[in-house]
Amino acid sequence: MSSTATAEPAHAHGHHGHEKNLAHHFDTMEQQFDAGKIGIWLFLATEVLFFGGLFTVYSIYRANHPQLYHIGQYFLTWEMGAINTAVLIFSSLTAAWAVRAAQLNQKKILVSMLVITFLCAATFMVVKYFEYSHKIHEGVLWGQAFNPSDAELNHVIEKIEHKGGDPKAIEFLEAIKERPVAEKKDMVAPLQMFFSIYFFMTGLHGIHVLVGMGLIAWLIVRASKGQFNNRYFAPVDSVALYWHIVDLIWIFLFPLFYLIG
Amino acid sequence: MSKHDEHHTLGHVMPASTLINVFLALIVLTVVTVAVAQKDLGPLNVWVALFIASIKGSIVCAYFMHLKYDKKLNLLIFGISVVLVLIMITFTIVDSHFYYNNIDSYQQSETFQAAKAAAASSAAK
Amino acid sequence: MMSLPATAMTLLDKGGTFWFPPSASTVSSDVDMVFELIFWICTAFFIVIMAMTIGFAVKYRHRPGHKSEPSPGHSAPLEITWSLLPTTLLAVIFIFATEVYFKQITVPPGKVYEIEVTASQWNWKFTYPNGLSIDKELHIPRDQTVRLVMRSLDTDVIHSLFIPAFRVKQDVMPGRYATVWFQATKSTWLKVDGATPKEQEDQMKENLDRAFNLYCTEYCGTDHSAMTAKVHVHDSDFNVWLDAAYRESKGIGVDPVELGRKIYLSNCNTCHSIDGSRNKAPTFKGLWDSKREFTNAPSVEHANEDYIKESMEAPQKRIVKGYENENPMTPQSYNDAQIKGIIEFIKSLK
Amino acid sequence: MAGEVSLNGSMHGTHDHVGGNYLNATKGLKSWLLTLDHKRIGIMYLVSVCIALALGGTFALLLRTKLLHGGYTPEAAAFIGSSKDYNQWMTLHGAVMVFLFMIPAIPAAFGNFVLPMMLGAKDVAFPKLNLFSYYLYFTGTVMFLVVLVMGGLDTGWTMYAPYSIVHSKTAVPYATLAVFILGFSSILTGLNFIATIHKLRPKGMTPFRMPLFLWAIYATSVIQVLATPVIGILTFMLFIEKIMGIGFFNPALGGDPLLFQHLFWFYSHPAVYIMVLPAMGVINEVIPTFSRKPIFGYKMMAFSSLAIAFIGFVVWGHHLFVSGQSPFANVAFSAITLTVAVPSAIKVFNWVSTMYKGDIHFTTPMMYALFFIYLFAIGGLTGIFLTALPGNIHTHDTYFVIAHFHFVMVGAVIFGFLAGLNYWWPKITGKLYNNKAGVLGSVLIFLGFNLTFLPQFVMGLKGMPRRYANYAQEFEIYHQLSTAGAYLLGVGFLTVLLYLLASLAKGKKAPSNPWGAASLDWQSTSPPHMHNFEKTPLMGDPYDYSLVSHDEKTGGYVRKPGEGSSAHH
Repeated sequence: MSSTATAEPAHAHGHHGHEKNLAHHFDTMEQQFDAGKIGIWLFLATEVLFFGGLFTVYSIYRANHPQLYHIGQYFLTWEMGAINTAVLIFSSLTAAWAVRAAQLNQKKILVSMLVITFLCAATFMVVKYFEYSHKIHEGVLWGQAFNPSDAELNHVIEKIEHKGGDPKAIEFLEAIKERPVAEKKDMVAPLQMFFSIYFFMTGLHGIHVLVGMGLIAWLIVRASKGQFNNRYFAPVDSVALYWHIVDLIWIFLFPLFYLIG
Repeated sequence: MSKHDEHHTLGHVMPASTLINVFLALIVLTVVTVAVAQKDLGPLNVWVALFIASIKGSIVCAYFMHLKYDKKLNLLIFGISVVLVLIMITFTIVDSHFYYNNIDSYQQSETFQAAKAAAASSAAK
Repeated sequence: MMSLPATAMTLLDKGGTFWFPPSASTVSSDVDMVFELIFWICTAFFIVIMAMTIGFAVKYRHRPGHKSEPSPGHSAPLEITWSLLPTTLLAVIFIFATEVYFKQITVPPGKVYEIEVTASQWNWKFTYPNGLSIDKELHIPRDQTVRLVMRSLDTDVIHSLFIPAFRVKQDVMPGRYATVWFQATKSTWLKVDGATPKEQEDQMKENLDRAFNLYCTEYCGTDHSAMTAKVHVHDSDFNVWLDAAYRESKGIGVDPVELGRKIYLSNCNTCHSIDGSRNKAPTFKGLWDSKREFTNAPSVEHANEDYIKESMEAPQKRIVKGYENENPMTPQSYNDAQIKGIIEFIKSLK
Repeated sequence: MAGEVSLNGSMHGTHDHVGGNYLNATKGLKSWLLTLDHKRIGIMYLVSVCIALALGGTFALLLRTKLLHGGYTPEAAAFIGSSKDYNQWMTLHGAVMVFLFMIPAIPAAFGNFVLPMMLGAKDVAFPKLNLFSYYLYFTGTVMFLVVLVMGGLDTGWTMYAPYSIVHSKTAVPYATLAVFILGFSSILTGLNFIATIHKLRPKGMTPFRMPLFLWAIYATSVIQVLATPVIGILTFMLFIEKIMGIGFFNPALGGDPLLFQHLFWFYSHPAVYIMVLPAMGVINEVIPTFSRKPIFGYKMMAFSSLAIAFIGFVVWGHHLFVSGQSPFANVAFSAITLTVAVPSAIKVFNWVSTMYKGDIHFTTPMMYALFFIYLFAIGGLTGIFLTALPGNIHTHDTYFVIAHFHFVMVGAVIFGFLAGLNYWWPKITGKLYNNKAGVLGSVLIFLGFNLTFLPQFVMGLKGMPRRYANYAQEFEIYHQLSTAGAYLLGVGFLTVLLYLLASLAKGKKAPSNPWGAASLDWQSTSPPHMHNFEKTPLMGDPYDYSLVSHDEKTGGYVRKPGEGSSAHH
């Protein structure tokens, strides 16, 4: 009859007492680890579709108003975006390294990798803060709030001229500069849309970075207490995967907003 | 039941050299994408940028996210999600190309301009 | 509004069947044929499925001594059959239906009569090439291609134009044009040339009963269900009517009281009475020069031209005491001649 | 044979120290509110969705009462409530039914309760996440109650822009937030089930030994995980739009309302299958059990569930045929949509064939299953009218559509839900109910349902638009029939409530396996042990009814040990 007993008896969870991180409804650590992996990958798939909705919005307006993305891009500082890209890629490296350290039972390296990742995330947010605060100050905002100051418009025009000139863009910016506020708003409607999308997408990405920082901080506390080892590091692995997807989305956001006109 | 080795590590351990190489490749590709963007390629701009970004994304998935060594199911899950996003974008873009003509002609029409002016004047009142 | 016997009569007149509304355009019979095709295929399938379900349920019902008998757990030929058979039939339906669809979206060659349509919360405004605008009433010539160029202001919402008798429907998205075409095959309009006002009133009622319905089918807010209109199809007299309607709207050669009565009959009589009885809104009888008391404004001693004009253009501004809870009147756009007509009509109802 | 007794029903196993069944193992409110047991979480969902059903049903009765009189007469307008009230009722009826009842009803309530037991697992993969997603659902529900207090909702459950973002003066931001939260609850449930089915299957439980209910739940979960994020981001955009005016969908700011519809239906069409597939799953269990025959064409059934789920992702455009979508997209979506009919037809034929040469017991769940075939046939076949473009143009946004989706979707969920409720009731509560009362309830609901929705097909075809607070005189007779049906439906639901409450109070004690089903869930005691199985369940073909035999002692059925339970490892 024992050959028919295929599932493990329900009451026997004490059997694995030595694997203290094994939940009662799993048979082995491998099973638990794989289940967790499927779980986190399914979550990442939802993240892809979550941002996918926004990428659709971006694509529709870009496909139908290419000229305004062209002008909108001049309002952004690509150097800032590039710095942030490098910072995020580096943090991805350290996050991946943290997983490796956990797998190899290297507690010190694990903690320091997590701390570096956290610092990178913080750097990213500081750069973001400078970008956002400048735009808010100059009235480069979303939707109806979009009302750029003349100083900002002059600055952008200068930038275009410095780059070799783009007569159409300059003409457009000069035109909205000279108009009274009420009329300016009407003219720049599609530019408003560019910044609505910009703020929405980078803002939502920023929220993901903040959430990631919270999760990494939690990992640092647990790691320094020595709670992870080569048999149990699923939280490190999951947070690292989450962090990579945050990086991955930025890899697409950076050229789509800052680089291509 | 527990036939496994007590000290056996779960999952695939990524060699340090691979991690560093991947990082360097990503940085190089970032430089390339910035450099290419300085040149105006017209409508190709978007596609080149997306192409490079996709390569970078694939590298991150394959190595940093261990997908290359992981259970194929996880790759399938992630792949389906990406395909669905592409379907969503393609269908809506193709469709919008047809109906955007109506919007443009509407916005250039006299009735629209007149209505706009009327709305503005009534708002002013 | 319509008495029951009259409804039954007009339904027969207009050729509605148990399933379908009247069929009155060049494509409506094609659409009905698509329906018939799908209907009979579906009925056949439905009968087979139900006969098997009921048959098996009765034949193999549990009773003392009855036991289930073994039968194959699956059968490839059977399963292939009931995959391929529906697939084939669906392909036939698709080809047939899509062909009709292309007919529906292709404007036939030849002269096209264009009417501009403005949809707004909660009104349909139809503007003819000669500049005539009429609310909630669409007049079209028979046997001629009519193309509606429709729009809704970008500060408004989505509406949808639906004329069941023509089997057409098209959403009107704010901020863009939408078009729809049809060619009516049945006329509904009888000439209004009665000698007495009573006869004329009866003829107008008759016309209203015979007219086709036009609905808004995209939910657009509080009075969505009141955003309806009537479609009048004219015989050869369309241009005569159009000319007369234009002159009338400008007040050329018409008695203002008569004009007012006509407007009253087509637009106001659902809510306002003229015999002093209480309806959804205050009666017109004795309104002129009377004292009006409001819930949201100081009262007016003598109702005059200005008051009536304002009530027509901004009905919510001053609400008469006792009518607070009724449905608000939909503001409509009237021209000066029409407003004068209503004023004179109300004056005449002392 | 002595072993059989401890295997089936009696409580004197060797492990009494672990506690009794899941209902009385621990006591107190806290033991329920903080439980990680999938069965208790399932019960919490069950109670919640029943309350949601009652709430949604109340709105339905209100709006049907309002529609008793028409004809644009003052009496009709003032009969009960104004147009404003009507718009609120129809919106709240739709929103409550869709988001609070139909989407979680079967997967979250029965899926949670029976999924691990059918697998032979001890719990779902992530029990804490499971409790968390219940509380997300609970929060979403509370948010909807807040919506009721904060001025209701009058946008239609679809919340189309620009009406919802610019014109509606009701509690749209709260509603969008509620949908956002409910969406996450749905995602996490689906995620949990997929991981459970992949990783917690014991060795003997191969994919093709899973009961088809699990295949249906699996397909549903795939949709929940992959489609729901899109409505999540959409409601989030709507929320931000409302408070910050970003203008994505506002034409006055250069936005595109049609884009809203694309994104909305990218989720909401697959959502239809989130509702229908689990209901089909329940029918997959009920029909074979009460026909005493293995399900016909098991593999076709399993794959057709997955096929429906995946085709469901690429058909959303058929909701936009008259919206101004391009003719190119219209024809493409029409063609793809027609293909959904094929796996659906396969399912119907397989259910009917399962009954062939069977031994059919007219129990309450079986009555619902038989009615389900009828409803699904009508609902599915009328769908073909809507997929054909000329048919859609004429019937779009009329009562024909209302009748169609009430048959195919609402009918499926309600009849599937009631079939499941009556089927698993003895397992969940340990009590038997009165079968005669059960059959009476099912007949009343069936008659009420038909009387409500059949007239709507006719008036829809004649041109009666949906969401109308008032209507032309010619439609009055159909509306009156429909309203009468709605009240009959209400009486049917009350009957069900009464006999189930009666069974709780003084129903006979249920044996482990009162129906003679062969899936693993029936090898546990009724109600189940807190760890699901006292003794390792015996794997086997879930539809092999020769594995169970009637047991005079308990009045139920017992599993024959050994037979057919070959475990390959």
